[in-house]
Amino acid sequence: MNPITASTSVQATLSAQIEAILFWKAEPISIKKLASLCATSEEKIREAIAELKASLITNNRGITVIEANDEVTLGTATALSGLIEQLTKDELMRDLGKAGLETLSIIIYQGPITRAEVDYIRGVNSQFIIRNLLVRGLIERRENPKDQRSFLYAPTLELIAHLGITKVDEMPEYTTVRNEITNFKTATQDETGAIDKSNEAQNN
Amino acid sequence: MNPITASTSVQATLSAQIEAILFWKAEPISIKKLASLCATSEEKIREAIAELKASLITNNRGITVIEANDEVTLGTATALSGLIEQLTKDELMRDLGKAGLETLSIIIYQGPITRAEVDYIRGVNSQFIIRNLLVRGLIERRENPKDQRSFLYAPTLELIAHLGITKVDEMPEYTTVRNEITNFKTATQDETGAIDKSNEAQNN
Amino acid sequence: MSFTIKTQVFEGPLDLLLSLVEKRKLFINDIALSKVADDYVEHVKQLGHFPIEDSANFILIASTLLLIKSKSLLPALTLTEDEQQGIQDLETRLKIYQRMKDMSVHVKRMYGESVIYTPTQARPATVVFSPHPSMTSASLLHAIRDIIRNLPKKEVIPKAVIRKVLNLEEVIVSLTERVTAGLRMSFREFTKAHKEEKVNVIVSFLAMLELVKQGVIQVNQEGSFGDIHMETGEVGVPRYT
Repeated sequence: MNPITASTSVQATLSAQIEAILFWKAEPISIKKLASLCATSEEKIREAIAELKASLITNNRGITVIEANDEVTLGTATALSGLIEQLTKDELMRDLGKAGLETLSIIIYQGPITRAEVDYIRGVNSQFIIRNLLVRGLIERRENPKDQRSFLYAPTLELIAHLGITKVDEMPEYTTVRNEITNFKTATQDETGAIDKSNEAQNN
Repeated sequence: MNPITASTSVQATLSAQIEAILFWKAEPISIKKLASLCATSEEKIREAIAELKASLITNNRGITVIEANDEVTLGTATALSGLIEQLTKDELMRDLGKAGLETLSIIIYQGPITRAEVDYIRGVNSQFIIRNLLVRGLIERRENPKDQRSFLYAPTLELIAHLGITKVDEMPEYTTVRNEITNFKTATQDETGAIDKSNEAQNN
Repeated sequence: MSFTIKTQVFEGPLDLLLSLVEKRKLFINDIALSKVADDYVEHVKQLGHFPIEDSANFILIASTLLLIKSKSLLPALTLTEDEQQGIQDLETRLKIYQRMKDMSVHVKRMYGESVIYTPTQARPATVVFSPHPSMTSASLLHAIRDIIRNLPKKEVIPKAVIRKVLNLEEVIVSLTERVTAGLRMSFREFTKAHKEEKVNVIVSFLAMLELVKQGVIQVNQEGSFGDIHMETGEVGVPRYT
């Protein structure tokens, strides 16, 4: 461990650098990219982001950091959402519809998740509703490291921002529910067999 | 808007309100306009701006307030200007990859086109890619005569010249491609009205 | 029988099943599932027209439910490993689905309530025409061709096939005919003609149970591994118990 003073002073600069980059870019940027731009490790970037986040809160600033899927961006503080809402001309379509709400909840609480798993939990084909959520920018899809033919779906920063939270684990009961579901699954022996069955027609 | 949010937004300091507005608008705003947005006097706005400025400096933040001719905006801290300049250069050189080519091809073959339609055809949200293409001067945005709240995107003259053609319809297979996509749009639109649904948060 | 639930729109078979379980204030387990099996079948019949591929999902779950119910009625009935697994899976899915439904209340409440806004536009930067070398007519044509190829198509399941496999009514009619003609036949024999798919066995079984319920035929099973024999009861004089 280095002297505390030295390491904090280095991090303070780093968090200012990150703030400037995020501010200037005004779009989601990955931790990896930040590490390369600031010529440091992802580990240090994570620490600096946590520090920035804390400092923005402590100083009652008007902006906040939001995180999802190893990406970060800046947004307006939740305390100011009413003010900005009055200024924006865009009417937010708050109604997600029943299928949208159901699918979104599954992706928020269980993501990253494959479409086959979403179908399995809902008991119906989710192809069109997933496409609709992708188009609306509420979920994103990425490669599935375990299976090249399928994708994983996860909440976007946009969705996190719409929910007024800065990280997905701020959702109510997030950890409890995730653990519960893992327990349900392990209680059923060999449930993967069942998921495989719903894998057919997986081409989204 | 529920009462809790309303009251917290009142409690947010004036300087936080100003910061949020400037951050969100991403362009210079007059003191007068800020006073009317925050329902206070220009005097108070000036005080709050000074406060914000001081707080940003004291806390070594990455952003700063820039004032000129009774207008204010946020910018990156001068100490970080080297980093941002480098970032700007990298940004323009960066390969936008598959998403960039896809989006550009839709705007060339289908333009002038709204962002909602691009999203719908691609099946994913294109907000940031479109911003990038704009900054690079590859596409331009115009008023949408049919809908004041949205814009139409079209290739720039420079791009057309760069591609070695004089008009978009000289693109290979222009008519065929255009027809194929039009067929898709009319077929699915009738069925689901999905384009309408994806219209929310259309602010680009 | 409830008629209030009928007007509701269900997102899928699990949505329907969960609402039936919750309506009776039951915990999700095999006892609860056997209790709601009849309600479920009744509702599926009333739902009528859903897309053919969804109806397959509804009917598959109906068959599992009736399996659970018949096991509770005929404890001697031996279930295969697959069937046992199917029952456990259904319970798990329903439990997960229930938790997701609970959580969707939070999502609904929070979505759009206090939005964190991101900037409406990029920071003012001077526009410099900067095409990337990868942007050529050929690569752009290639990109748009890719997009066209990937435009979504409905996942069409041939209607005729599904109809043949899963039409409950037809199975009931055929079973009724054969039972009334032959008076006595085994369940195993009946399913022989349809053995390609497990689904068929279940649907046949389901149809049989339907007939049992309507009092058309009676079932007896000789020993736990024995065949189930069906014979006509008082045809045309339904008995309700």
